[in-house]
Amino acid sequence: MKLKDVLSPLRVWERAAKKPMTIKDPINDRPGATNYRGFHKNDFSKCIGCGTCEEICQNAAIDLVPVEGQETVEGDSGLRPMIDYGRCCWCALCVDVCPTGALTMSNDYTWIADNPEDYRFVPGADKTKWQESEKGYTRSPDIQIIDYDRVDMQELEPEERDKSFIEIVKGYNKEQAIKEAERCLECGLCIATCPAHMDIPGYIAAIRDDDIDNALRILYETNPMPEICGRICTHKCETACALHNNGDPLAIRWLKRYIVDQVPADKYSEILGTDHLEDEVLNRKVAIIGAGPAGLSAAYYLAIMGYKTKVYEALPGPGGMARYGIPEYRLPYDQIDKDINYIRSLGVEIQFNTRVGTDITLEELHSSYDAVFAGTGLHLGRSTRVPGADNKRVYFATDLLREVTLGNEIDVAKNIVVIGGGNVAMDITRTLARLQNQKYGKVQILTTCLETEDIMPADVEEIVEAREEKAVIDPGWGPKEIEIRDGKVYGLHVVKCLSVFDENGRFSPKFDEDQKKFFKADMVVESIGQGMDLSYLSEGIKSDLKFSPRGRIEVDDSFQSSLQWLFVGGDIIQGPDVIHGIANGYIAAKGIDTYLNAE
Amino acid sequence: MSNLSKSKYRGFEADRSKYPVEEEGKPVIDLESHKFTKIWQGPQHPGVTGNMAVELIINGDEIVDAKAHMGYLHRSFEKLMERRRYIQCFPIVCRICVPEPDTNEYCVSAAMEDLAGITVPEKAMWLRTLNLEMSRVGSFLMWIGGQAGSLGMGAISQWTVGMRDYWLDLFEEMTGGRVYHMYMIPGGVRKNLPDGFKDRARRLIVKTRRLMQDIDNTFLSNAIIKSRLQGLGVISPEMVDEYGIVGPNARASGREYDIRMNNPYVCYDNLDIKMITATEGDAYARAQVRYRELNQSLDLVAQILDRIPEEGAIQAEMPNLLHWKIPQGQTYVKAESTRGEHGFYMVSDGSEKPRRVFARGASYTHAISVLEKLAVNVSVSDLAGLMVSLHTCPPEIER
Amino acid sequence: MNKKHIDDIEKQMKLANEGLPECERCLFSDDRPSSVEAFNKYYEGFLNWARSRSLWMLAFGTGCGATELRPLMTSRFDMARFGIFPRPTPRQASVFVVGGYASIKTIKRIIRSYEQMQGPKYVIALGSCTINGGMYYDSYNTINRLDYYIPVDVYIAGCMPRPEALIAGFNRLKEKIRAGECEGMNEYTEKFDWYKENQKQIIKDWNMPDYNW
Amino acid sequence: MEQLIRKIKGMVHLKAYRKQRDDLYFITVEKAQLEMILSHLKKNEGFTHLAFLQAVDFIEDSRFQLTYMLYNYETGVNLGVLVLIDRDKPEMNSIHKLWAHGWQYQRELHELYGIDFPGSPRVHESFVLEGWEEMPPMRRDFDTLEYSERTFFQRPGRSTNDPKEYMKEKMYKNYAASPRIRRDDE
Repeated sequence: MKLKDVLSPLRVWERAAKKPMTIKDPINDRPGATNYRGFHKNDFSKCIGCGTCEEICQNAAIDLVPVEGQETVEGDSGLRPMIDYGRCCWCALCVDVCPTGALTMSNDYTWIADNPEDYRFVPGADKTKWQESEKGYTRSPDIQIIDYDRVDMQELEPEERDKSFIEIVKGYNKEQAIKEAERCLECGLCIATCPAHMDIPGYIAAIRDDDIDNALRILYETNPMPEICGRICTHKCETACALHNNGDPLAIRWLKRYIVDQVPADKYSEILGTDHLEDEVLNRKVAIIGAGPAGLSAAYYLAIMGYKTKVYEALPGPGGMARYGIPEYRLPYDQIDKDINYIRSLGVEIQFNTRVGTDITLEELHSSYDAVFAGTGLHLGRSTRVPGADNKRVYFATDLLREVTLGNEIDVAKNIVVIGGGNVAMDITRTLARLQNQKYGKVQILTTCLETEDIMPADVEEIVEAREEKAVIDPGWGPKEIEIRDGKVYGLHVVKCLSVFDENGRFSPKFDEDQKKFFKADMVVESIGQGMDLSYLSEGIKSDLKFSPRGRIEVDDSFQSSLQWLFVGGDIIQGPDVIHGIANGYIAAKGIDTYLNAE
Repeated sequence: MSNLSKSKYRGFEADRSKYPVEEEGKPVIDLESHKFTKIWQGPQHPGVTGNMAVELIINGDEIVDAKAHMGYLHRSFEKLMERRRYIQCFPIVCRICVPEPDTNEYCVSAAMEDLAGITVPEKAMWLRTLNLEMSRVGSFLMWIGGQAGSLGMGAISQWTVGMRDYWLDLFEEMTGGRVYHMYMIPGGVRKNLPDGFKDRARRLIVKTRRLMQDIDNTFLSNAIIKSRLQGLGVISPEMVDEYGIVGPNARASGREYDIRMNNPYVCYDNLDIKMITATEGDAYARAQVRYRELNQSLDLVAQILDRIPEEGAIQAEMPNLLHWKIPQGQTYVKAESTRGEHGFYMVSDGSEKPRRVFARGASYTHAISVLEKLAVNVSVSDLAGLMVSLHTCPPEIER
Repeated sequence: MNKKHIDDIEKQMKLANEGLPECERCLFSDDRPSSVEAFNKYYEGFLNWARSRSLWMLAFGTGCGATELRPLMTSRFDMARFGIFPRPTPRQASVFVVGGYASIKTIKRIIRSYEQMQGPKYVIALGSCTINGGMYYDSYNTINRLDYYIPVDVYIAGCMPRPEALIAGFNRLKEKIRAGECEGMNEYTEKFDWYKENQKQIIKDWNMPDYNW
Repeated sequence: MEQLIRKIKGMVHLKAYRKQRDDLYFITVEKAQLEMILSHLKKNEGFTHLAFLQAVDFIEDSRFQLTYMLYNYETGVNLGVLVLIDRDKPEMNSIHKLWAHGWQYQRELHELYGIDFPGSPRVHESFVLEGWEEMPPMRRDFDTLEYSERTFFQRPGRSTNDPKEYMKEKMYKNYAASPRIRRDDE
């Protein structure tokens, strides 16, 4: 033992004179750090009740509960997370995973209670002293727990596609599809938004597990036209996608397309278990007017329920608007045929070139069939009714698109103006651009519409692609007059459109007459909406049917009209889009089944 | 070298005639003879490290047989992880070792990354290194307090645990958590450094160095401490392999094994770091090794602070971690905690959940096999000091 | 002492120390616990005030929560100035801080330590694990609700609660003691059979006496 | 390392070999040859450190995989020696004579997996559990959540809603699934 060792501890006596480390009032002097993972906060204006927090919580601490004042609407389940502080471990994975950024944490950390039942609360709904706290943990923008970036879809380059009608979108391959499917949070918010209420998380999970057969089965539960939907569906589901709040929504449409593209047509009946359907045919017959999505959807479900169905179609091909209203580069005809041939293989008979009302009357159908479903669609164009709109070089988009599909020659002008801002307007713009390219080798087409670009109803990608194909899009103008010189179209006068809708959301455009513009053109195409053609209804039937004030046929929940044997669905009731048509057909088929069995 | 040869037990020879020796060197103890007393040290006892127990058979003051009892903290993390998704595993593993949770986080994240073939961005690597090294500082500080406290020197734990609290403040700023940081998410880390963090950390290093001087004066150079620790619990170099001893315990016996140098992980190969060893192998040598390592850790933290890149990603490109599937395979990832080799063995069967995760706690053998061997012939009053000097951590043993 | 009385005692003894070897029976009490009534309202009020001022805590680190007790004990938070002081043995302690999760092996020791503490005694439960199982809710070796095994006076939320939250918890305990609401010990004696039943349901090898005092 | 693997191949029947990283290799050997190869690796090849011995339950194949993780201080290489044993009657030779802490792992494995190591000291003593009456808990077929719910009291009063079902109930209650087509799992 050295003396030094005995003395050296004495050297720290100087510490006695130092300021102690002790904190005087720890509870109040030490708030949690700015970044501290304290108690939870929830911003109800952002929360959509998707339940991803519940899904990731490894302690099963989170329940989703209904909260007063939170309505269930499309894209918001109305449920809110309730957190059990008898489970929570403050790992903040729920905060990091929250796709909307609603769930955060405060820097508060003291909660004392005598009763253990108290430790359960709904952040945001229950009054807590930390709900308004500004500090606390939030998700760092530099990290991702869920994948906000969509797998890019391969498309043809503008140079490759602007002359031909080859399909633009190439579709996912297996690797890409699985990667995209893995992004799904499985919250299921999209199901309520989809008009057909398809089990979207179900088939996406099947893709993830690489079980295409099961995925196809899930698709056909409510949608017999997945090839069509997988290409041209308006994909409202993607706007409801939880990922949409902070990044790219899941490519639900492309994934659906991936499923059906994987299955060869001859495997369908085996996978779906419809190869022995003929044995069970009932002795009841249903007539369907119109081989469009609504009619064929009804026909499909009636057929698998065992009814004999026959479809009457005025045009020479099946598909309705899907074939005659949508250009081939978006929806190739062989894909339409793939869906429809499968439906026909179930015993659905389609009689083409037969217009009900002229070739056969509705009364005749009524007398020879037990029920009739009419899905006749919107095939008439609507006019702007501006001066000069009655010129023969002013066309309706629907007519032109039909002519293109029928293979008829169109007299494409060198300089064209399209009026309209919806997807149909983009379709006709891009179709005519291709025809111009084929005929003249250059594109000179301009599209204008009332809406400014941010509220244009067309899909953003459609607008972008149209521009890539060298079409000019100049939105925000109201058509004033089509100038006619010597009986020929000379151009379109437009004025600035200030607003399209009034305060109540009704269509009532306001113009600034001083801001004018003139688009020179020798051909004008109007694409501002479509009208229905109800000429097949005879006067007797019309007088028996009930119509809504806006001229639509009134139907009940199962699309049964006031004439019990007549069911009506599709674009003439809801929409217009393909998925509403399919959903209507499906519900109507079940309605017909109920109606016929109730007799 | 026998336990007794060099120790303060000089002059004291156990009377072996009282208990005939069996062939394997273990005494035959007949409790009925009333020559021996059986006592329990723990689990409710101030002289055990954490929640564990040692069943002692003593003759007078001398321990003649010891049996360690574990399982008071068994929560079965491994079973729980088998029913959790990969991403859900990372928040629970830090609970495996309370004073130094980050090593667990690092190992489990790194094991997943190794199996899934993910490369972590450089900045995230540096932040992980910083986090790991800071947690070593915290754990060492707590250990010094424990070692001094176990010898009845309460003042030092007042200083070091208080100092550790300042380090926890830094953790709180950096990660959002005080004790459990849950910082190293698979693929990277969760947060960037807050503003002004580096300056505060540098100031704290200076402050800690000053404290280290005091600790040297009062603890390592203290005649009482020296006389109590020297010769206590001697681990011979042969024992190191035999008993799988790792970390400072092995290094104090001359074994040059420090994973930061032998198998460099994160950014340790870019740092100026030296192997610290001693030869005596007793509790005092272990204390010295730990003291020097703590100094070196402070030095490393300073180095890391200088070298963290300002810019860069903190997380690799990751898939949706909710449905993260890791390809089939198995791996073993290890890191140097303050107690030695801390490793995770992970087996994946290609599904969303791990097939098997095993956490090799660094003190797995220290607290049982080694303690049971070293405790024999030690005085009861020194057992607490011996246990702390092995730096055992029960929760990482039984998990 | 009449015969009936002796019979009663024998009956109770059997219940109490069933399973113990004969030589160890004498080491344990054979009396059922009984409730303690307040002697006088004002005197009890004074006692409660005094009790709240000196809380001696049992230094039994049962789980993670014990880690935050160390900063609390040492200079930075210095709980001694609030009248709280760690004691190494249950006989001297009045507050039991259950630090989070309790495994089966530990809950057995918690029960024994709790029963050995002198009354009046109080229990503070830390963290999620004692409330509803916490992150080990699905573990086969940890209990989910502490209040089924011993009476708990104050719960502190957190995983684990910080030292400041612990101080706030102790403050709440003091308030409760002063208000005379901390009757955990009497509750335990009144519902003794219910507690024992719960305890024996999870502790499969009940090789300890029923009465641990 | 390649050289060592070739050497081992010459000595024993090597069922599988895998390189995970530059410093981590796995070899699978026959059960009967395990002790021999371990003692060779320890005595002659410098793999003196046994990092751990653990088991993996491959219930589908009715096998336990035992992993002996060795480490060589000189080369800095971890070598995992794997051996598959029968799950129904699991038994393995003890290695406590090679490494003095081997018994500790073997005792743990006996408790948590029910693998017997005849001759290993204190192997039948309980390690972390006390009074355990069920099957060894780390086996895959032991359901820990079910056991916890059965044994420990859960705090009642919790209920949750699936957003999918809840929205259906609120928004399109009558929209039933297709009548004829059924999914696999139904």
